[in-house]
Amino acid sequence: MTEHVHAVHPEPDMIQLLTPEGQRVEHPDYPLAITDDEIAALYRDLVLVRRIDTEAIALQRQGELGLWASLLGQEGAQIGAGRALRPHDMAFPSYREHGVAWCRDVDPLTLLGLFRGTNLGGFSPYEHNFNNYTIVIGAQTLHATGYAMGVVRDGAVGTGDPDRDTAVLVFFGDGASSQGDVNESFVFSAAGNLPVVFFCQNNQWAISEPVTTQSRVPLYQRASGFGFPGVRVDGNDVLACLAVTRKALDDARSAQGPTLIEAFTYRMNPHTTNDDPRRYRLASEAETWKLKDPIERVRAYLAREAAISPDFFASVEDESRKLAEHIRSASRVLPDPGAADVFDNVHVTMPDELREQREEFADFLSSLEMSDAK
Amino acid sequence: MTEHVHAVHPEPDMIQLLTPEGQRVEHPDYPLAITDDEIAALYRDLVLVRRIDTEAIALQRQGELGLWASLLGQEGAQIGAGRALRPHDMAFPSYREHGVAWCRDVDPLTLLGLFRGTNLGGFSPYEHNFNNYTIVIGAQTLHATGYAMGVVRDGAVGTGDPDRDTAVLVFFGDGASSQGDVNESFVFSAAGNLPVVFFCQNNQWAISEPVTTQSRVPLYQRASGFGFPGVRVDGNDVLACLAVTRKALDDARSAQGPTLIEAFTYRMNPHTTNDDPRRYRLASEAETWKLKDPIERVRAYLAREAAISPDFFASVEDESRKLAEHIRSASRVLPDPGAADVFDNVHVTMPDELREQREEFADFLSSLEMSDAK
Amino acid sequence: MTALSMAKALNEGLRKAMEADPKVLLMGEDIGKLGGVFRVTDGLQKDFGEDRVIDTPLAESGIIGTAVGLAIRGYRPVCEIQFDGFVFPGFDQIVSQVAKMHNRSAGQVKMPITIRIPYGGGIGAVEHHSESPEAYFAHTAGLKVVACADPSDAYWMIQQAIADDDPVVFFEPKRRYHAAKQELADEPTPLYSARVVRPGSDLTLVAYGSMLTTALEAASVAAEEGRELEVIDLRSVSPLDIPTVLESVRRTGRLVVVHEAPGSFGAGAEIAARVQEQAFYSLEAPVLRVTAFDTPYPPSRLENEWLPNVDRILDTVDKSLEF
Amino acid sequence: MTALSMAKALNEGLRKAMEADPKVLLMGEDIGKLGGVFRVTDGLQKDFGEDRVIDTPLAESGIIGTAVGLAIRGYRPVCEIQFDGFVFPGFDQIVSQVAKMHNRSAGQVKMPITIRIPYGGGIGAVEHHSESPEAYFAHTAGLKVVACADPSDAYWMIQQAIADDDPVVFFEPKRRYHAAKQELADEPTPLYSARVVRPGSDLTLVAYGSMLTTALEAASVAAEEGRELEVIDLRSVSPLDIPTVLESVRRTGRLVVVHEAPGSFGAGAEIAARVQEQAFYSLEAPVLRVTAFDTPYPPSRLENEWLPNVDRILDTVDKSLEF
Ligand SMILES: Cc1ncc(C[n+]2csc(CCOP(=O)(O)OP(=O)(O)O)c2C)c(N)n1
Ligand SMILES: Cc1ncc(C[n+]2csc(CCOP(=O)(O)OP(=O)(O)O)c2C)c(N)n1
Ligand SMILES: [Mg+2]
Ligand SMILES: [Mg+2]
Repeated sequence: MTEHVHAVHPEPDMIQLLTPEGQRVEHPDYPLAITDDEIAALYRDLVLVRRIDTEAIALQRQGELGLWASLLGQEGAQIGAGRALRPHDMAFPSYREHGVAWCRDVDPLTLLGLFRGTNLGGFSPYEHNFNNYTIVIGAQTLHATGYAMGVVRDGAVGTGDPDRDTAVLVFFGDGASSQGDVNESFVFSAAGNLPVVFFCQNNQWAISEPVTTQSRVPLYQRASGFGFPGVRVDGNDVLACLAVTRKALDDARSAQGPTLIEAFTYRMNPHTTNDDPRRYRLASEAETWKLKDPIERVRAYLAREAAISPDFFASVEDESRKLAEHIRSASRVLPDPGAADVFDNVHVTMPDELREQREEFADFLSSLEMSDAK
Repeated sequence: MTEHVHAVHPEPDMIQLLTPEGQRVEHPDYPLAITDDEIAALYRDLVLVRRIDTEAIALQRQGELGLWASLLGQEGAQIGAGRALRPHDMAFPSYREHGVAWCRDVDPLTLLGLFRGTNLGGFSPYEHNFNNYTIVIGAQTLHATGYAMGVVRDGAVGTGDPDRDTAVLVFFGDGASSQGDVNESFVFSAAGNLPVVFFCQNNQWAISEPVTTQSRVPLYQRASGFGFPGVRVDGNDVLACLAVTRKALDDARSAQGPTLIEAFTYRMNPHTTNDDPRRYRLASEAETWKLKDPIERVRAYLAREAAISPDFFASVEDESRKLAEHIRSASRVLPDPGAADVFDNVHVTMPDELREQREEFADFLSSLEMSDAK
Repeated sequence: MTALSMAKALNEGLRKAMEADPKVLLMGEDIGKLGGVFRVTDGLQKDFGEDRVIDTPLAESGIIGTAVGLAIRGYRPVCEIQFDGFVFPGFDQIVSQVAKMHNRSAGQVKMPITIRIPYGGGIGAVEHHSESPEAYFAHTAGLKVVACADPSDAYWMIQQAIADDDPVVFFEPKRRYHAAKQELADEPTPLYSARVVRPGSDLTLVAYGSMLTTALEAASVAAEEGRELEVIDLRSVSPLDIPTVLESVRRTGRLVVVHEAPGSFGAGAEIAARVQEQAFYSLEAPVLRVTAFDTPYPPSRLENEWLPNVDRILDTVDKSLEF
Repeated sequence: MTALSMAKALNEGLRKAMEADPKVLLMGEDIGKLGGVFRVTDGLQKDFGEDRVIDTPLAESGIIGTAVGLAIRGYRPVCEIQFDGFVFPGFDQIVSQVAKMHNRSAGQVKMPITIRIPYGGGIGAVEHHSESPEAYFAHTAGLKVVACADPSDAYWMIQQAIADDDPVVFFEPKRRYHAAKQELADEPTPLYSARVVRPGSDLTLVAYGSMLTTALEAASVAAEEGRELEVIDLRSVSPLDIPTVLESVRRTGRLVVVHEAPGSFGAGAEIAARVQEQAFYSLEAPVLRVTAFDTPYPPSRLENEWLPNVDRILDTVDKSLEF
């Protein structure tokens, strides 16, 4: 495989292992032993999560979802990071990490409830070691940090036992880097030398604000001032994201402490389906980034240089279509919430006064049903 | 004067211009043109603010103050920084900057009200361009940053006019460096290239927590990750603090943006008069730091190498005694607050409902006076 | 004069305030080119420049904290909090600095800061985008808290809030931003006064912000059934214009308070407490409240049922009248 | 058994909780070697180690936010906020995460977090060290809010709060930390129940936390003048044990609520609102409140006058009785 590797490297401070043209490049610090079959599996991930995204946007247009936060353009970052996790590692997403959810085996439909307005997340973080989405910008970085404190107290770092040593991976955006919470999580993680990896998807925009509104220096540099390493990776290069995240997670598990990864990528779509980016950015910007598409480069590599079965692309396409159908049909029958969903999980032990309100609300809901039935 | 300057430099990353033994050293980046008379004036400042501190502690012991936060050991940092300010610069203290207040010509008695419990600060920040003390850790760093935004909007930076260009200097501690607000102020200041200088007195302790609880790397390094320079200065060296702060303020005024200064010093006294440091640190630590006393080195320099009048030390001593007497007698007659002080400044325009409460309270106070009079 | 939506009326009000005083600045997330996620600041950066309409870094404590510094320097910052649920990272600066600085400095420093919060639900949003946090601010001495309910009032109230030398937390009912348009009144009502919006004799209905429309709807339905409800738009949650409420209650003998926030420890409690104290013998029934339940804001598919609505208001009105 | 101060009783309660469950952790500023500025955690780091008694960096949002993560990992963090006024930098994590995570996850994640807040005034402190912010938390769905009033209750309540799978904001009246000592009761009272501390027939006096002692003092004085006040220790501010209050009010016909926090939009308002609703015909006078005024906490030289005190309680009791 080494004959495919070229030594070109466009941006000196950005780790890249696969060029936009689909050429493997090597980086001394991030050797990546990966087979073509494994690359093909990543390709499948990339295509399928993009399809989930496409379907969700369509569902939103049809009024089936209230909102959707698209990951278009960020598939490489998310699949690279997500596939670097081991099952017992824990991941904390913000609200756009549908690709990471995919890598954690979270059913895409599970994600839709929040956007459809039938629940607020509603799943168990323990089932797939993937926390519920967090909407308050940056808050989850502290949760990840605290979780990592727990990991340390459980004696689950630095033992050398791969089934025991545990890392925590937390996602946030370029905008989030300005929040106090994110910086406090850097403080706590550095001071405690915690097994947490901060994965910042710098998609160049926080809604309408370019990253320059947040920082005048590359975001990965933030870490050094807190006393831990930061690295910028080509966020559209799934291989580089995989290699860089894997190393950071390894470091975390072996008690080397935190790492900040800045995945340099681009939000190709509006911030959410509510947004109108024509107000604040030029379409030409997206055109430029399209040339760096995270999927195209893997396809180019596979098509040109890998020994994969001839019907591979067609079979992924087929799988993608089936996934889309599944999402379309199943999402429409997502159960609407009832009184129980509103009251039963406010507390573990429901106070009497709330129980009375619950009854009142249930009565009201059934009175509506009765008048509907009339 | 250059014959006094030696090239020894104990800690490579810490700016020092006067050794603990009282020897001038030179630093290529921080040349300091200063006369012996000016150094003598700094000596006077140092002695007098230490005396204010001593008196305040005594007043607290006598029950005249509820509390006092001692600056002992930090005089060099505060006088150096304070004397670097120009009159129209603005300073934002936390709660320990009695030395900076002194440099701003704030009457020491003005500071006592807060600690005596007769007011909450109670002075005008405009009179001496020195804000009221801020007790919530780190909050004032954002105020300074916002003030600097205003300075920029007033066109008062980078004009080259020394009477117009304005810098902002804000004080905080090593513990404060962990607060979200402080890091957000770094974000805003860097992104806006604001004329603000962050002066962190790293006195090694945040109450009982050593600075290692907050950070595993030197605090001055924090700045670089936000995109502006950080520098560590010997905080017990008034000359170095003066030179380094002067340069940073000059940079700010000439639109070069923010600087973080870490003044490496030591809190010689308990955190406040309420604190008991025997619980958490060894007395020997203070003994070591005593050898680096900020006043002794200036006295040694002046006594050994400067041409000052023979009765200089005695006259400072005399002035110091008079200041102490003034504080002692005047503090006891600080006016107690009345109903007006509680209600009249809650709002600029008092709502009717509050006016009624004010009357009720005034009646209650006078009923007490009446029963006292009985 | 043409009729304006509430969003447009606020936009015009902000424009007027900026024209009237060069010290007025707007600051917040996405308020520049985007014009805010609700377009309330649409076009203002273009017209007043980036120095006066500031897209800040994404940090609410930073927004409020720098506004405090700007106020000390003599500016009048108007901070936009993008959604109600995102005011909390800035809560410390609001409660401990904005509310207290004037008092701390013995009146020497003014804090003419307006904090605009698009609040409340009913727009099908996700978590943290539909909160009604007014009671937290009303319970904080040093702050004034108001809510506009219609475009004309929004236009005037935002100007009055900005002109006030005291800090004002300004709640904008986001679900009314693009609802009914209205012509602007020629004159403002005093900012801290309640106003009788619909006279009636059988019962007093007090509401503010988003709930005023709902209360008026309920009153219309009740009128069809022969019950005349007097509807009061509270406008200011703190200070409370209790005299206006009392005057009405002394006539009607009955009071129902409506708000979107959960009921317990909400603004309705204070109104009930004061009215029962000051009009004890006038009340023919206890003061009743129609509020959201004491739960986090629900998934949006249930919000219309969870929020106070005409049905629940009418039920409660019946309860009061039948007491 | 020897009598303990409240600080020592809390210390013993924390020790018991840590012994009972290895997942219980303490975290906060200066709680290790120093034992907290009030010595409530004295000796615990020595006995349980630095991994279980954690001196955190100086950042309250960080303390609460990492506690959330620890709870997700299965721990039971007990966070100490050094002083009431410093809870606000952590307010967002409390209101948007601690209070909502269980609900967000449809009950899959528990948040057994206890947030200890030494609160209230009367100790001659400087600004931000004497606040009573309980109403903010009581108005937040998903949180439980309690306050202890005497050493024995403190000992038991802190253990009950830590054992509760729900998040509890635990208010400790700091001015009672080193006041009267008391022997520990053998059994706890249920955590969310109010308790009649002094029976009486003429009027019901409800208080909690620091004000219980003051209310009892007032009741003693009143007794000398022949008025029998029934004193109820509320204990839990949210949920409210209104049944116990109602039972009393139905007997006495009069209610006065006392708390340290400013009155407007405070906890007393909710109690008044519920009682007038649920005991309308039992009340012979309006529910009255004795609270601090609607101002920031004053300079400490005036705190004793500004805070509710025996004189003001008795004045209000008179007002109620004479109504
Ligand atoms: C505390 C807070 N403030 C504001 C918002 C509103 N908001 C939602 S997403 C967003 C921009 C986030 O940008 P970034 O962190 O770069 O993430 P991205 O959306 O680009 O993935 C904002 C301001 C929020 N969710 N939370
Ligand atoms: C937000 C907040 N949390 C906690 C405190 C209590 N407190 C007062 S001073 C202090 C330590 C501050 O340490 P540092 O920043 O190093 O300043 P120093 O006191 O050493 O000058 C703490 C925790 C506070 N004032 N504000
Ligand atoms: Mg982004
Ligand atoms: Mg310190």
